Amino acid sequence: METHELISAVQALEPAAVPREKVDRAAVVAPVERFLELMARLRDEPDLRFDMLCTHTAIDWIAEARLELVYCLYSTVHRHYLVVSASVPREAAVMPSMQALWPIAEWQEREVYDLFGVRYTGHPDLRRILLDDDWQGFPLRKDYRDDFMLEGPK
Amino acid sequence: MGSGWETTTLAERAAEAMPGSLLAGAGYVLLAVVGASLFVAVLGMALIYAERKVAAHFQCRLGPMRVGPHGIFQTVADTIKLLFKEDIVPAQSDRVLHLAAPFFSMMATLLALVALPMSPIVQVADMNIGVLYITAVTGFGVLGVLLAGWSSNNKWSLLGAMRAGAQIISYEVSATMSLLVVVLFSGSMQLSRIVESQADGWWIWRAPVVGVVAFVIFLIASLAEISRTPFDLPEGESELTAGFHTEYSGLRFAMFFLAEFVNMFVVSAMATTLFLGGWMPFHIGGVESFNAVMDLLPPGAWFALKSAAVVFLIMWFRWTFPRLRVDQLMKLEWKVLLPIGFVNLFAAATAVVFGWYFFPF
Amino acid sequence: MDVSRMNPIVAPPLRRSGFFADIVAGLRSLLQGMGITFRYFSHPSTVVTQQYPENRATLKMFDRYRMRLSLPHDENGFHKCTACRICEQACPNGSINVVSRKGAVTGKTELDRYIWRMDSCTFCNACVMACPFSCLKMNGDFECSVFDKSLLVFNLTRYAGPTSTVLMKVENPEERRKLWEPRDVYSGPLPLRGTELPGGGKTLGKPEEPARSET
Amino acid sequence: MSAIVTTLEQRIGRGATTQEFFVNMGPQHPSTHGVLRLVLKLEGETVKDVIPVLGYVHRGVEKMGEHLSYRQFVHLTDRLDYLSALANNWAVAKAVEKAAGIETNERIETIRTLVAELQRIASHQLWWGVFGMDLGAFTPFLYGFRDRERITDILEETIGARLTMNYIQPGGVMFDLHPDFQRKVKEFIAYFRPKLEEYETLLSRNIIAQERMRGVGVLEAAQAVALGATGPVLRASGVAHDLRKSEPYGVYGKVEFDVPVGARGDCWDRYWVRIEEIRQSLRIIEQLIENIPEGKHLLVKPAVRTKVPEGITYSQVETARGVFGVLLVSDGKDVPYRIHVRTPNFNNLWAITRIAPGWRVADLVTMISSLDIVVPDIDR
Repeated sequence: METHELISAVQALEPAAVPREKVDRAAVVAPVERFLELMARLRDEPDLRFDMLCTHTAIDWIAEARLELVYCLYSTVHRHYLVVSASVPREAAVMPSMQALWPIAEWQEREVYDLFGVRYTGHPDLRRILLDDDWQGFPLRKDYRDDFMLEGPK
Repeated sequence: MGSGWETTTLAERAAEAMPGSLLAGAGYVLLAVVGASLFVAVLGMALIYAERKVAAHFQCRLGPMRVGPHGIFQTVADTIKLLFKEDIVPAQSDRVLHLAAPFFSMMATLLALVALPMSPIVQVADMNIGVLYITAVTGFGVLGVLLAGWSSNNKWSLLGAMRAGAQIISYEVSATMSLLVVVLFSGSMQLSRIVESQADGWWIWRAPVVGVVAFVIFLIASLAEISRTPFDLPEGESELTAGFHTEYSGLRFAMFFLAEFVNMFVVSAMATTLFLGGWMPFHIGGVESFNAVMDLLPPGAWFALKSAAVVFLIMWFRWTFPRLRVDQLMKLEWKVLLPIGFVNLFAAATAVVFGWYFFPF
Repeated sequence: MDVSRMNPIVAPPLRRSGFFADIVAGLRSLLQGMGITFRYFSHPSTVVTQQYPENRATLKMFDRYRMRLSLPHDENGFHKCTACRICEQACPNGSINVVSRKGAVTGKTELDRYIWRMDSCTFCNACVMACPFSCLKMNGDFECSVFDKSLLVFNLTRYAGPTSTVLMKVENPEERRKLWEPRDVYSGPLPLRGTELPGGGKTLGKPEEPARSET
Repeated sequence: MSAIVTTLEQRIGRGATTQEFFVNMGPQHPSTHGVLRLVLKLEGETVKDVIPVLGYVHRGVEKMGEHLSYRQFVHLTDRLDYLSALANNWAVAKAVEKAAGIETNERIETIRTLVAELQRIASHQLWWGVFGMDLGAFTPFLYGFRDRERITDILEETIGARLTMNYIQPGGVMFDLHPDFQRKVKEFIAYFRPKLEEYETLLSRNIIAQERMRGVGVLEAAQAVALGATGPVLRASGVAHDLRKSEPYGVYGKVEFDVPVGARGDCWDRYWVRIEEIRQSLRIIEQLIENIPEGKHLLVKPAVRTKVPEGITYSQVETARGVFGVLLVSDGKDVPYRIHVRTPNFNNLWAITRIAPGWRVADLVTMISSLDIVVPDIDR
């Protein structure tokens, strides 16, 4: 499916979804409230069939005090991509877990939790995955500092 | 038989000398003890060196090249290193058993060496139940492995030990089954008489077909008994790190290592004795001129050559084959080797009854 | 995109045929494998091992091999570095430190010390690529192991002063000499633990290379 | 205390019972291919559960990337999946080129394809050797390395490094091909084809190896997709998903090759797919090596810090282990605002938690090896 077709297909499922600008492939921003339902339908809708969660990560837009959670979906049936994103506030980053839809989300979400501090509701085992269990802070947040960090090059 | 070989053993000579002079008797015993220890140490080092070199050349490498010309003193250096290394006993281990386990393994190996006829005159003790004895004492080695695995208080070691226990006990059956074929044909359990019975041809080919089958089964089963690849599950490096001897270091590790390699020799020597004519030169019944040429090499050299060939075969297996899985190992034993072994034994018995073998006398 | 354009070829199944057929086929497969290993065993010419310290005379790295950063000095002993710091900025992990100074005579910026930390270098070649004057080079001197990490900090310059282009414009050797000032091979930052350099700071067989600084 | 004793007695009275126990496989274990830790729940030898514990070589590549220019970031990807460093470089280069609109020429793309395919072969050779070793045969390990050395030498001559190449740059490749490259690659292909047959005889046709692989660790297609597995692991499950075909980059669109897929998704299929991929890579190289187009090898000045316009770019390549993706978020500066790498091994690893239960420890080793894990790629 072409980019605009995909976007309109998603908007048919979720009217509140708006296309995300400046992404090199079909991308939408969806509201957090009905996110899980949207994702479930994206996975199961016969025209869409996004059966693979390619990657999931977050972007810390510190200036706007929000974390943008990015889900890159892929369909091995129709061979198309879709980037779905949702924004959660930085200080209260809570997101429904996609673990029931794509098992891989369990670990991808653990990684995002580990590095960004997003809390996933309904996640069976939300622990740190890459860092030590007693690590303080969430390193990929832009305001993260610790004693060992060097200044970036000018 | 009428081969004309005179066989004497050290035990016999000691017994002969004993009434005459106690000192001479004791001398023979001392000779046996010192000789055996030296023999085991040198043999172990030679085998380890050989293994490393053979492995290297199978793998397009050179192997040890640094210590001495072509690295021949490498194993000596390694042995010295192992002797001086700290002997670590894990804190939570069963200390006494942990310390004792390597000796059990070593003991089994040494006891097996006692009965091997290496030449008409080099044999420590020639028992009339030699075959049975060897089977018994090699089975004893599993005790050391089990104790080592249990006493280390390490789960990997325990897994290795349990594998070893199951494996060695299972494969005893097949090994014995194939030994019995030779016992049937030669009509004796005494190792020297088994060797003498092969004056006209080795049992591997003189016993038609059943000899070869028995030899193959014996080789496979013995490989499993001494835990060599493809049956090295008890220590399967990629699975159990080092299996039962994970927690061993220094001298005690060296003893396991030595026992493993000398076991390989014991198996080769047994295969040689039973199937390949032992120290008997290569004879073809009735062709006297050919036999005379073969007799030029002394019997001891024949034994060494044949054993070395089998050792090489075992190494060759090790550096070619992957490892079996536990259940496949058991399947191979109980579903393949054992039925074939039974049928083979039955066929051998039939052959003996009807005299169906080459060069009957 | 339809699947047929992928030209998928499907894995052949592993079949079992029967008790005896499997045993025979299995033994055959084992013997074939043994044949392969034996071929190598019986052909010592297939050995690929290189006896390293013995073959040092013949062992040559490829020209592009990236190991030690060097600042080649020309036949007059002059380098071309203008201390522009582009390499310093190109370095992803801060392994390069270009210390510049105002020339005592010329009054322009010139290179004082070129400090390269091999201990943090990832040999990514970015500095060599970035250098607009092509005055850096990675060479194949791979024998760099030392017992002390602090010995892995090198000073690549043999003198402080202007580039070779500037120096060669000056015709009088006496005048030239006034423009540069030799840098002791040990004049880099002070050693972390006061380690002495073994062998006078020279690495194996490369006397023309700038010696390591005593950091 | 007495309660425990009595229950034990009762158990013994009822007959032998078994007890599940936990054992740590790793971080130092010969078969975890690095510092990966698997907590195993075992019942005897049977694996009940596998819990991977990661992070022993976590280096924070993504955080580092936020402080490095795009060109500088490339060299960090060498250190993720070090066996397909070139493909990883390519993924970053591709992302930056796409985002910044840098055009490349035919020669650059051909060189990239060639070296990436060479490295795919090298990676599979190494995998083959290690797989053999994990099955207990040590010799394949050395044969694999011996033949891999040839490729490493070819690449070293052109690139100057053996493992962490940092060769493919945004806007081109670091060096032009070495004059000897074509000749040596042809020599290598002539050398390696018979060797591949030896590989087959030594391991693929070996009855013990076949028995160890047959039906072990079946990963079904739907499960593999849902677990985000890619590369040979996914293809062995029967899903013909290969980026080189489905969205051709480089010059993959112009060469002929087949995509090997498995029928059942067991270890044998994963094994076979990789062996067949070596053949297909050789085919690709053979088609390309004869006429490499002329042109410049680097179109962007190396000292320039490329500025990427604002936006998100996701680009991915097919490495030897699967899909390596780079999610590049730019705010218009010369350093990324956020750079995320989607590594194939991180996503492939979790298949082990689904396929291992019920099999034995020895099979677990086979399965890990058949997933072809590179730990730094998991931990980033």
